Amino acid sequence: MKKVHPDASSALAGLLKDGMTVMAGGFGLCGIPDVLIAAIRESGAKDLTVISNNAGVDGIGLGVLLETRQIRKMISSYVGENKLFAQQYLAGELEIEFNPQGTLAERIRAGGAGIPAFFTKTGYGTAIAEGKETRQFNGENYVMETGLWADLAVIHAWKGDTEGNLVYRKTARNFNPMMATAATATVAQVENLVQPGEIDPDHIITPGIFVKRLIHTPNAAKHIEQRTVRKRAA
Amino acid sequence: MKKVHPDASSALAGLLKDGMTVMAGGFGLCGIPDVLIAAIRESGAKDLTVISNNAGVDGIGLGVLLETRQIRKMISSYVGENKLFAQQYLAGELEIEFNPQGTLAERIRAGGAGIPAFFTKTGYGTAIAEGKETRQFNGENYVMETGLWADLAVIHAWKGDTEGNLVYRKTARNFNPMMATAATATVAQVENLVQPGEIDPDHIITPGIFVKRLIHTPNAAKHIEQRTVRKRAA
Amino acid sequence: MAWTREQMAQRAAKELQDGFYVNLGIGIPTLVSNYIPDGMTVQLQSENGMLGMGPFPFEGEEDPDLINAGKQTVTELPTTSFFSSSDSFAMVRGGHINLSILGAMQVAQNGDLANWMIPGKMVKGMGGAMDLVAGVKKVVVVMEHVARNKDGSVDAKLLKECTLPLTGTRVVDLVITDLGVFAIDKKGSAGMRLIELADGVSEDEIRAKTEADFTVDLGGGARKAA
Amino acid sequence: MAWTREQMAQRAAKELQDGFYVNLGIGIPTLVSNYIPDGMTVQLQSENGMLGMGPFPFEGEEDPDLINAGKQTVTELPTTSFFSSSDSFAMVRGGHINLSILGAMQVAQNGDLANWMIPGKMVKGMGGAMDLVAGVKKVVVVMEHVARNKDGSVDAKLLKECTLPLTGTRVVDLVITDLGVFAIDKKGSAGMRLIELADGVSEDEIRAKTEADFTVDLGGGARKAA
Repeated sequence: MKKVHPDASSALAGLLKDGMTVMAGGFGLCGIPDVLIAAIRESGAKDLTVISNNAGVDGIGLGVLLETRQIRKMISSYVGENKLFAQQYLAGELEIEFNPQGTLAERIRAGGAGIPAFFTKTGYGTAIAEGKETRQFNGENYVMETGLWADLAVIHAWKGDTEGNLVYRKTARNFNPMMATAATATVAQVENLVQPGEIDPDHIITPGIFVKRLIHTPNAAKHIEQRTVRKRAA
Repeated sequence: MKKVHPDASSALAGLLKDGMTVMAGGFGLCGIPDVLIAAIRESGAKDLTVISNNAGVDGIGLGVLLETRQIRKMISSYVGENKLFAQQYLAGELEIEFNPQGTLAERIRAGGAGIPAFFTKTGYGTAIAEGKETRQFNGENYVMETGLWADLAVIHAWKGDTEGNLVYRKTARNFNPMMATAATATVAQVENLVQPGEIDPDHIITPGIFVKRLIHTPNAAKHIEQRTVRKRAA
Repeated sequence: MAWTREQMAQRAAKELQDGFYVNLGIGIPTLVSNYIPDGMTVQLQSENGMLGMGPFPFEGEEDPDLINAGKQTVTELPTTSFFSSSDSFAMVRGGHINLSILGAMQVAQNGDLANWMIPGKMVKGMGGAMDLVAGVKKVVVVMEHVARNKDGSVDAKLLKECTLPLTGTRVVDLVITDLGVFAIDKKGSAGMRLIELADGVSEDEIRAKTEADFTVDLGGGARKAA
Repeated sequence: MAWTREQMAQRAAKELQDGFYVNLGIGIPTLVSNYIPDGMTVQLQSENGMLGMGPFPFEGEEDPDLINAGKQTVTELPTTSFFSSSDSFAMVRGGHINLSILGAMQVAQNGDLANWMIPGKMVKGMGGAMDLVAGVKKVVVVMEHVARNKDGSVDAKLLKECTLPLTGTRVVDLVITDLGVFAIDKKGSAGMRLIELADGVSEDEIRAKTEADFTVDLGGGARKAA
């Protein structure tokens, strides 16, 4: 079973179709699978439902799929940084389902863990709970939320071996590990490709079982949304 | 906030009382917090409900709390290796609540994650589901299981820093990380005690927030339940 | 004289305790990290997957893989750990974070909070706010006492009931504004109490700018107001 | 001539496919790892928190921190990863494991499985068995065709309905006994089919030792039996 593919198009071959549901890792522009997203753009697959915490910014990340109007619906927690998103949404061309960030993360984790539904306090008594079952446990109110599953997950990792074992770097981990577990096929882009045994098995965050294919993207661009610095003491 | 204590008795001081619920990490005799268990024995705390995958073997692990009849009830998935357990159970001195191993693991994870209940396929249509709510999702049958929380969790880790950040070694990880998250107070015994910054922050499995106190146990005995070997080629 | 943003942050810092794990929202709450008392150890959580958040990096040392929940570049500390979003919100939802300090559009006298959307305006999303207010043990709001509209009029933000869509119900424990400090009995029926006045601010001024019912308990016994 | 334990394990190994992730129970299922065809890559999962399980260690190289779900000392491979029990069963319950091979006391013609307790005897617990049969995509049972009692009598183990407490309902896809192989339509209504006979075993012998209803489909068309 050869999991490593030479490029993003090859890694996504046969996995894309119109109307499918795609999970895309990343938080803001940190740890996003931009090379794989670019290949989805090239494929022209449309009417996509995309599950991702954010929608990228104009021209970067999922922003490039908004430009080509390939996304029909987003399931996200925050989409504030994308002007094109606002335009398309206000024009009725784009649907959005907001999930609280922790609920979104847990719904994805639940989907991957074979849990069809769970209860959470988050959002009780708010618009998010409308139409959802609520219930008391020990006198506290909870909302029932359901697991999420996608046809495809595209994720970004710091290092991966040819078996698909992955590790992440700093806050670029975010949604990537859960998404890897919650899709019929998971494709990873890794900054560093190594041989099995080169990653300490105690350090592996995503075991290879969750990764169907991977590509080596040593030169993928990284973007900073809010460059904040402090002055050096004189 | 000094988390490191000189010994197990000091680390457990003020945290033990009769009738309390204690989670104890480990699978079989692998990764068990035996030094902390010995201190619970010394304390004499009784009528304990103990949540642990197994019950140790005679004289090792939780077995030492059976000898002193400090355990009133076990919540476990498998207790086959302990003769004293069988004796006390058949004499009606000990209560047992069996949970499927994965359900037990997830109930603990849920307790620590603020999830009061979740649905699982495991055990549907079996004695485990009796008296529990069942429900269909997408035509499949599921059982509702509830989160678990303990007054105290005692766990074992390979390495910890003084902030309480922990890493585990090989299959000695098992139930320890979830239990760390699901108790009012978590006390860890670590084989190696280091300073903050000595563990790569990408490798930490249990962040310090979950660990109230820890002790350094460099010489804790390790036991093998089933010593299986293969022959070297001649 | 009302409190400045810095003074509000200083007041919020009094809610910190040694050994606390704290989540700070963007805006004034972020400033609180400048007022952690010497000798006190406080670890900051960033809900995108980091515990033990350090200050902004020196120029030239920004790392695109190291950001906070506001997408700002930050640094790590010796105590830092990284984890996934699901592990991060398990930490939040499970009640492991001691204190959340965040901004608000409206707070009701029963502890209801609104800070994520204004009907008719483009909705950006709630991010992690609903999870934080539902899960964190103690929730402190830091905000201007009133909202100033473009036409110069002002709207009360401390209300009998929130008029904006809620972020959480009965979630706020303490409100720090530029005019004073209010404690809220979010789980019980004792409602809201004015417990401190900013320097030079009178009860009358606060009463005039507050729609919510509140009692007054400025170090002495409680008195009924509004 | 019925199959030996080794032959049953060999037959079970035919269910492996390249790239499969597999969980093997104790007993005969463990032997299956000896018959993974050359050139085929199969990773073994151990539900106590390990993927990529290697063989038993050489004497003197046993590591107390490295055991399988049967508490036996094992070794790691270059492909190995370690994880917690909750992550391990998320993998199991989430349907990520391709194949589970395990033993049984009884199997019913609808796929019900009993393998964890005998009323009146000391109950040891189900361990991970209920999770494995509920979560893994394909479940293969390897067992003796009948149970031999101490008094020399035999009891059928392939039944119309299990009489022992269940481990799972409608979970078994394939049963390999010392006498033959049965496929079960666990989600549908087609019941159980005899699809292979062990060398020298007759349909009549199997019929005599099987309480369950089954059809016969030995490479040709299906025939009704029992």
